[in-house]
Amino acid sequence: MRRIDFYEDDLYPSPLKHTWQEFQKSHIAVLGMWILAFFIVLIVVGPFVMPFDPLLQNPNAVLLSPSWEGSGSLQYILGTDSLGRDLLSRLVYGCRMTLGISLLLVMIAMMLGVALGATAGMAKGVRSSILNHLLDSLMAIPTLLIAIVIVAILGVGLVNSMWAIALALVPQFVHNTREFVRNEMNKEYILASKLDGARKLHLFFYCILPNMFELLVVQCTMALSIAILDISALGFLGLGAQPPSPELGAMLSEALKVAYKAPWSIALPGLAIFLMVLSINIVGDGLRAALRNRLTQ
Amino acid sequence: MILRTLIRNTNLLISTLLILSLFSFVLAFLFPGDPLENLSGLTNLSEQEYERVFLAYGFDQSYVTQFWIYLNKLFEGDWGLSFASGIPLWQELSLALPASIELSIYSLFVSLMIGIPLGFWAGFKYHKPADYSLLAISVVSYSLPIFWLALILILIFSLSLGWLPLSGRVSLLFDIPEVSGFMFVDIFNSEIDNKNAAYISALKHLIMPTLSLTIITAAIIFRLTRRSFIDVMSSQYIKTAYTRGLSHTQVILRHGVRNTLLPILPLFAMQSAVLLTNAMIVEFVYSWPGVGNWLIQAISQRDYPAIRAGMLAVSSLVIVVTIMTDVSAKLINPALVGENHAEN
Amino acid sequence: MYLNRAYQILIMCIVLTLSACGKISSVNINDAGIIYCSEGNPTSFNPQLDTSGTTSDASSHQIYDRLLNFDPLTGKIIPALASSWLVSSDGLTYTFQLRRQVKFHSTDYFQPTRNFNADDVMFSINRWRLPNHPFHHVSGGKYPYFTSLELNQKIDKIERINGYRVELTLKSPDSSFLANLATDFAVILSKEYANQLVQQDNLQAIDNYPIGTGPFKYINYKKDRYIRYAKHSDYWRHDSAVEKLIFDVTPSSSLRLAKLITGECDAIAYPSQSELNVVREREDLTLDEKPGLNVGFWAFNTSKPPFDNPKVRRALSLAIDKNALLETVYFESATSAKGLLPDSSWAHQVDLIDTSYNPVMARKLLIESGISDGFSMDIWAMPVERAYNPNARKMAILIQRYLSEIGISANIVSYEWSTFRQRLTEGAHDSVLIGWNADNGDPDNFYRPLLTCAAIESGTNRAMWCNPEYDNLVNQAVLYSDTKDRISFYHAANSVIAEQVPLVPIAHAFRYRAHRSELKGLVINPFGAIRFGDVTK
Amino acid sequence: MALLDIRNLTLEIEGTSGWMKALDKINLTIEEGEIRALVGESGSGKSLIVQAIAGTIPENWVITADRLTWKGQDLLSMSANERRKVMREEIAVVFQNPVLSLDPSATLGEQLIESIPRSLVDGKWFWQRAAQRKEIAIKLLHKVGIRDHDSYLNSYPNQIADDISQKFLIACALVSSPKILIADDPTRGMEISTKTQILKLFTKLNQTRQLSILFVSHDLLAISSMADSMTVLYCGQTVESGKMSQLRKRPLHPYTKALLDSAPSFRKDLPPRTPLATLEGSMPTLQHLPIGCRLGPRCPRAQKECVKVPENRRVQEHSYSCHFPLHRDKK
Amino acid sequence: MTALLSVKNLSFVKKPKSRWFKKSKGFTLHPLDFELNSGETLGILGLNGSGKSLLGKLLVGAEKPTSGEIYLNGQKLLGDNIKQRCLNIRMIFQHSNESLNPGLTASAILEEPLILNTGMSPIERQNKIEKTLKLVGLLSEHRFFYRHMLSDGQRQRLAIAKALILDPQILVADEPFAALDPSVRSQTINLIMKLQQDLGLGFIFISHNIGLVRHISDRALILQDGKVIETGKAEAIFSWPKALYTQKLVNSHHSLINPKSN
Repeated sequence: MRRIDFYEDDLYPSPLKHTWQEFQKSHIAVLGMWILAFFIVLIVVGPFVMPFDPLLQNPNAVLLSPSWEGSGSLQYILGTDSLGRDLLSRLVYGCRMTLGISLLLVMIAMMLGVALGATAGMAKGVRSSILNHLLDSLMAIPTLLIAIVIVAILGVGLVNSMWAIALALVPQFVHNTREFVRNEMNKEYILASKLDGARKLHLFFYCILPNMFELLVVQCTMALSIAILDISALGFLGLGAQPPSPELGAMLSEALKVAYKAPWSIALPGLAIFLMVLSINIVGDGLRAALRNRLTQ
Repeated sequence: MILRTLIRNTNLLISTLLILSLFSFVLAFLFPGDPLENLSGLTNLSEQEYERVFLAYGFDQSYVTQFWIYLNKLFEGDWGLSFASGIPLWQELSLALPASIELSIYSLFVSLMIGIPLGFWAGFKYHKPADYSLLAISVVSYSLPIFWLALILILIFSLSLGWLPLSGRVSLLFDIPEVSGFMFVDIFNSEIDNKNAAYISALKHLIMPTLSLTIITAAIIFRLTRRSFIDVMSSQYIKTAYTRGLSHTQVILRHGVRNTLLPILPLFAMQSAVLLTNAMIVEFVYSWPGVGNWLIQAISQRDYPAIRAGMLAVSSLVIVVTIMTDVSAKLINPALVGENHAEN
Repeated sequence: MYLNRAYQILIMCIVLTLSACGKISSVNINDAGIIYCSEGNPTSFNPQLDTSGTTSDASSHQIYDRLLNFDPLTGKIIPALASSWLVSSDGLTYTFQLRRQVKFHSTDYFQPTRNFNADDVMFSINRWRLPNHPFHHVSGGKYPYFTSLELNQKIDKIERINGYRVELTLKSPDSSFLANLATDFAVILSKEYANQLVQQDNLQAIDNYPIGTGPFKYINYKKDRYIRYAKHSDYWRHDSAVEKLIFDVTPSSSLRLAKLITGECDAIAYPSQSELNVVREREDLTLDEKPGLNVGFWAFNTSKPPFDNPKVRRALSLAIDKNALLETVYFESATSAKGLLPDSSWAHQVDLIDTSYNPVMARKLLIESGISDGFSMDIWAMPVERAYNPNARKMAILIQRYLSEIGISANIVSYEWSTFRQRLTEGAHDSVLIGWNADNGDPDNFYRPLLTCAAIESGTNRAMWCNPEYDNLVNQAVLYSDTKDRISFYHAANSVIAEQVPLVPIAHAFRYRAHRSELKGLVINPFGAIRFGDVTK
Repeated sequence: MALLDIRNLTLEIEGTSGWMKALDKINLTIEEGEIRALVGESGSGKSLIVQAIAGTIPENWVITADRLTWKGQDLLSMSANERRKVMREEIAVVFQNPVLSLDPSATLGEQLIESIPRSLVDGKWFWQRAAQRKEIAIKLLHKVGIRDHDSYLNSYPNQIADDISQKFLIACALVSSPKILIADDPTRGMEISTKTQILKLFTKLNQTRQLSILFVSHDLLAISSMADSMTVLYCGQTVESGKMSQLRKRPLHPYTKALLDSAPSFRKDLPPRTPLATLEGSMPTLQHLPIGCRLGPRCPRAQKECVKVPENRRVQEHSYSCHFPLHRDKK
Repeated sequence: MTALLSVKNLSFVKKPKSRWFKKSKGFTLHPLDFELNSGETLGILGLNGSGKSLLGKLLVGAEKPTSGEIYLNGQKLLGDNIKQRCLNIRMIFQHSNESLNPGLTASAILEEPLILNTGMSPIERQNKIEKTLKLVGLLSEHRFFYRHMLSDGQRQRLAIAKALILDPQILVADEPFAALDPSVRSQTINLIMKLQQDLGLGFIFISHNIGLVRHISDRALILQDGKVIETGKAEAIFSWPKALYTQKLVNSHHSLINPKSN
């Protein structure tokens, strides 16, 4: 719906609060946020409430089906895998691992990317264009390829795949920050601050960063969903986390061996990844819409 | 102006390719093992042979010379040999890459056919139930982990229903010589008796991998199109067009469609990297003999020359596609051609 | 011509447009050939060079024939390329009468001008027997099966009596000699082809572009993808083989089963033990099962410390619970192994005592041998499934768990199959989960290749274990032809193994093969590789 | 008879705190051949009136009027098709910010030519029609004062200057020889020489083609030279309306006076560097509309009665809505 | 007596560049001189592309002149000493909307120059902010407001407050009223004139609006294509323009004011 600029809302919230109000208008987005919050709570308190160690093998309870199916037992609510490990505990630890690592990676990538992007956005001339070219070429290399190269150099493993993904996430942040900063740098309020004698560091942290906050949050949600998908994909391909670690993608590829006997062991980890990514995407979409609404008002 | 765009982008292309080939050259030194072996792919050489290769690759000279020799070899098509198979990498790539390209192109095509019309439709029904449901479907489908999606498709269409085969590009019973790497072309040029059956077999093999890629790519394209269309339709010139007395159809066809598609064309190019990544994963699940599958095999076999060459080939491909799309988008977009104040 | 092309394009377009319309009735071309989903790449197409089942499967019975064969049902030795044979009374001289009118494959790289004769037999045996043979060093020059059995040492001479008669003389009597000639490895190559290759200076091709007398000839091979064979239309034995045979290389067992279900494969190797019930339950699939002549074991690299210490090895053997492994890895389709020999062997020792699960004892032994605070070790796990170990990785994970309980941290290492074997032969491992499939029913086929000193060189002794006492016992055993005499030697060898623990025997697995029910004539050969010569559809 | 006659036009918008009257009893008439200026500051509802006339008010807003007629026909009761026909043939609209009003991806020629309705070309074949269309387009360009038609017809909007774009839009608007041209702040942000050119064009069109013009702006400087009559808006209400000359000489409404006073150019008597007369405060937002006369809180002459909505009073052609008009107290 | 500000021989040359097949237009601001006394207003008038905005930027230090000097109270201003300059010469921008940071509250916006240029303690800063807000006719509550909560007029006042907070001697305003509605514009003009009187500010007013320039300037400077066409007392210039260009400008202005019938 069109809004007209002079009919302002009665309340005068700060930009952040305003975005938040807009965000809350979408029920789906709020629902997505609750699901995401659930996952985050799960990864924080999960280890304390889970009945089993994710690596604990019980040879007497191999490939139990979920409790609602024929051979399931209530002890293992979601059943067990081919080594008799509790699937529920593994899933919770898996979410913890996948989501936790993704969050970490996104944080690292964000800080790196914003720093680089801000430098690139504020730099002029040859330096900036060289940086831009390098970034463009880096962005063109598919994540998986970067991961393959890094894994080839350092060997298979979760930490190495994390490097790969962090590296692959950075360009997005750099790109967006660069665009944003470059845009802002042409605005008059930056010129005004410059005339106040502001140095670049001050300009960025005091003037540009407050305006960039929401953009960064949106960008983070996008990066987060990419990171989750990439980590689990690498785990699935056997390039990332290695069994027996309860990483969701690695669990999925392990489960392939018993696909017929235990289809739930394929369905559940996939579902967990899907739900996490879905909730993040919904929140991201909601934020983006809220931001757009706020800016067009 | 056009010339300028072309030259600028050719420069960009060449310098980026140069960076990539430098990167692949450096990789040979970063990978475990002997850089010379990683570059040439020759292993277990006798001392004399090693000496010969050592000189051929200029390893007695400076790194710059080595890189220069390496570049020359790249141009000549001598990309080294694969550790695993001993076959020239260029030859292996020229079969694996088309397989991936084929898969990507088909799914991109189908995605465009689905995503763009639906995007327009949803944009047209902005804030109506049709729009909301399409949007919801798109969020769901681009949140799907592609490997899981591919597995689920296999479970449904292959194992439960038995409709579609789950691996490869064509039934192995057809002995189709791989010449171009594009299956339909190869079938067309082959000498087998039962070509029509082969076409059908190839098609059936194509459906599921394409579908898994399409579900995700189409969702992305749908969202881009929808957003762009909504933005265009709320713009001043569309309102003006209405007050100029143009009919609804005229406004949408003449002004809506073109302006919707022009800005998102370069974004499609950005998607090519994502598409290729997804294609590589899909290849793995469906045992599609493409470059993704090939690279993942190379990892497990420690086939460093293959990883080096695959990295170079795939990223060069993406760069070329990205820049080409970018250039063509610029050339057909008058708003960009006419710009006098292009940045940097 | 042009019309035809236009028509094809038309069909192509129609097919493309119809793509969304669901199931398209396909023209049935399935009868033309058999697709077998194999589990890995052969290292070459010459089983002389390699003991792996994958190589034998891909070549032994498809491309080649041997002088003798085992009857797959009874295990008796039956004539093949040798129509009859004579053993001298001292057991040293063997005379083979060769079959006439046997034709070699005619392919685009070789057209034979003569039939099979004694020259080919001489060439094939001399290649692995004589180090100065021009082909001996081609493709690595290692003939693991023959060297591990020391057959090359045992043969005194081999003589061409006439074109169709060959005489072989041994240095000492060997009761298992004929059986060895019937194994998958004793294939007959073409001398004429070898001559052609010498002229072309392309000796290597003999193992990669094979020529044999078997029911199928080689067409092409794409690593990691497929091997194509075509019917050998002049096959000497019969004319019942299908037109095409294709090996679809599919390392993942679940994928193989999936392909079997969708009909993309007609038969598959090593159906995963965990999913046998799926095959049993479906009517369109058939599961063949037979007790296998195999043993799966965990071998320690005794050339590396601390595994050179028998106490450490014993500790490790006590740390694992075999029964749990059997249950989770084999899904109870195997019997626990106490020694090397399976129950069905005539030399099986019933009263052999199994090691039991005893982590307390294990820890104690470790402390006794001076390792109180544990150490870290590698467990190499095969990347492929074998009958004797359907999921080495999973077993490795379980063992990793057991070892952590006695303070040992274990890394699981795995490479692509051919690399894996190559590096094993180099002795790069700490310990490895692997096993042995018997090539014939003779106990010697277990004892000799697995643990004798000679087998270190030939690369089948994964424990890198060399014990003169053991070697002596094994060598003595084959000098006698009476089974009772031989049994006593083998029992003595068993106690050496039990004392030294170079390896921990884990299981004797059943052999399984699954195929689509319309496939007829596929039988499990307990002594070796798969054969498609008699299979029809 | 008036071309366009608006009587008591009210527009209600649903906001977070209930329905709000964005336009409150607006009166506006335009005679044939007249140039009427519609003046108001931003937020006064000028653009809403234009939208109401053009029929582009969103469906969920409520629009009511005693009269909203075009040549006697009621626009509100028309079907969408009839309305579009009227819009196409008789009413033309030009917006502010010409560059945004043009499709950036089409040449000016394309956009001008597609505006030419089928009824104006009678060629049998499409190439004949195309030639005719081009001819018409060139003529139109000459009319709006663009001579170098060839280069401009093939240019894209981003390649040309503001005033040329605006002239193009005017040319587009003139294609169907409309009776009235509604110009929604067409000179906003232009500098003086450009502005003069556009205004001259309007004047010329008005004189040569008897084109009525509704000129919507807040810029008195732009309006006063060309308009015959003026209607002043404040906050969604019409405050005063009448002949330009009369209004300039003797504004009756305090707001009109303040508006005129704010431009020092109109006050030759004002010594340099003296404070300008202003109204205190600023225009209220839609949520905070005062009751009655909406100028009330800012009006220097406000009294108790101002909480009632002032009636629209007329003195000859001059109408105003004020309880305590200027110059009238004495009577 | 030295003038508050005196500009000598100030010029600026931007050469046309041709790099990578891309041409950028050059621009030349021919050398000019003028002086400004405290409490005085100088109007700079010109059309787009006349260089008037550039002149403003040169004065506040946003661009570096090619040659010439600027003296403040007889003291030479150095090009790279932003601090010295911004304590004395402050700029008011055309679009108050864009010159205020949307992500900061009014008090943060006002605090920024204080943090950067003074050693005040946080409490002193808050006092100063409150004082300045009152000076421009805003309430101290306004300091918690974000840009989008303020009306046009309030924004313009905030922009002026930001300019005044460092107690400058000279204000440079580039088209400060062009985007404002008439009544708000009048208010702002009155405010600036009042502040000028109260604080004795020198005011440089860049505009293309002849009426305004004429009303508030003491002296005027007419620019065309980087050249000074005419300069002198505002009243005199607009009543009896000498240069042809000035005459044209004045005439077109008159034609707008006077009804067409005249």
